[in-house]
Amino acid sequence: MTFLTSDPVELAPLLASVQSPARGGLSLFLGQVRDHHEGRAVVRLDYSAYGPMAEAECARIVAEAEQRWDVAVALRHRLGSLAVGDTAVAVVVASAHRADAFAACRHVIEEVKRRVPIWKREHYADGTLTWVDPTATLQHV
Amino acid sequence: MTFLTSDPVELAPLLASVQSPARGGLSLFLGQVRDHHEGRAVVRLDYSAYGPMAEAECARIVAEAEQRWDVAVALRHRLGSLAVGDTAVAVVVASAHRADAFAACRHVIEEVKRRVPIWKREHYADGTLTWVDPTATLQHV
Amino acid sequence: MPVAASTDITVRVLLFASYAESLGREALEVSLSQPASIADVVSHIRRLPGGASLPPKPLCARNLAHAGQDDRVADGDEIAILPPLAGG
Amino acid sequence: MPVAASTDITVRVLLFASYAESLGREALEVSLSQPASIADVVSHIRRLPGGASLPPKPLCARNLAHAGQDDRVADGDEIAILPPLAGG
Repeated sequence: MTFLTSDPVELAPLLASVQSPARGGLSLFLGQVRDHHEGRAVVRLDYSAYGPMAEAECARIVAEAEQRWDVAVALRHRLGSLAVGDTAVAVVVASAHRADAFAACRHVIEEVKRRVPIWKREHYADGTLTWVDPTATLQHV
Repeated sequence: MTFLTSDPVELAPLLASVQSPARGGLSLFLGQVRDHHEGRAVVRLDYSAYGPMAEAECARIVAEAEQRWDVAVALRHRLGSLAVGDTAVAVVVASAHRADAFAACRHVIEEVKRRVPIWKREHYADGTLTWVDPTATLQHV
Repeated sequence: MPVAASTDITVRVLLFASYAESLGREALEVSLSQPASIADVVSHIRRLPGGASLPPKPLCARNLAHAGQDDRVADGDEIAILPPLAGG
Repeated sequence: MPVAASTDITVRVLLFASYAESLGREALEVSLSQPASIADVVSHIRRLPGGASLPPKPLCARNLAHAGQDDRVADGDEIAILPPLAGG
């Protein structure tokens, strides 16, 4: 499975990959590009990654979640140039138990943010740009 | 807004109704018809409701969530005859803060199950059928 | 001590799902002496043919909102007796 | 007490995002005396032109997995120095 993509993130194939007649509860998380960051107007984002490690880390995160909970997990992160409103990351978790689905979905997105080597450069309305450092601010999506 | 529908639940319009450039985190829950219930093979479900109260109760649940958290909530529950794998309920929550999105989404689905007057009759592979009573079993999705 | 006047009131009672099947109907008018509570409506329904299969204290609603057994009912109210909910 | 032989090892160092911009490159080979740790690789990189802007203990990876500053590095390892992660 490939976790990184330069194409728009589509939900349908992710849902299809985890759905089953035995798993009736699905929890999804979507992270989309916001128009503001720390008070500055964002017009575009560039996501880049340490590709081989990012793939490996995503695989480890998914495997850990599927071992810890009775769930099936799909994960996709987009790279490249994204506009405001575009989906940057999608987590889709299916389970027979909705508590497991919610817990695993939340865990996966937290671990993706904490562990997967992906970076983003924000382009602002005033023409400037900055590498985003989430550790330098209290503001998180 | 209408929370009950006899048509298939489509995610796109629900997402569109809560998305905004300021709300970058979306938490979704989908409840789909499972093929088994208490060890019996399910082939079809009929959902019925006390329509006016169900609409009112859904509206109250959404309003409470939007008051308690900084979120926008969309909710849709399907009625009528559903096949295994069909989506019976969808909750879509958008927020600037993913913790709020997850908390509100979880709260809304729990309250829907607890408060909204909807009933389901399960049709089994052996031709029998039963009104489902979640209070009579420990098994929940 | 004032005593409430014992004039009759009429409420519309709605039955759903398994309860409607037990009673063989989905709606009926019920007349009660004032003052009357949700519990009084339920007692009346449970004495009808097929009503004994309803629990003594079922989930109930008054005018589209959940109501407790002790809640008063008024003339013209819509009282719903709700089998265990199974949405979601 | 045995003493480790001080033979040189060579690791490939990858730089990303703001660190790659600071150093003006995305990859380089670094030779070190054994035994060597992630911290030794970082020290080497921070002494290069532009390297002083890196923090003393940046997030690092060894062969596609997160590594601590004290983790040993071996000949042929791929060591990545990772700016603050911003995925999701």
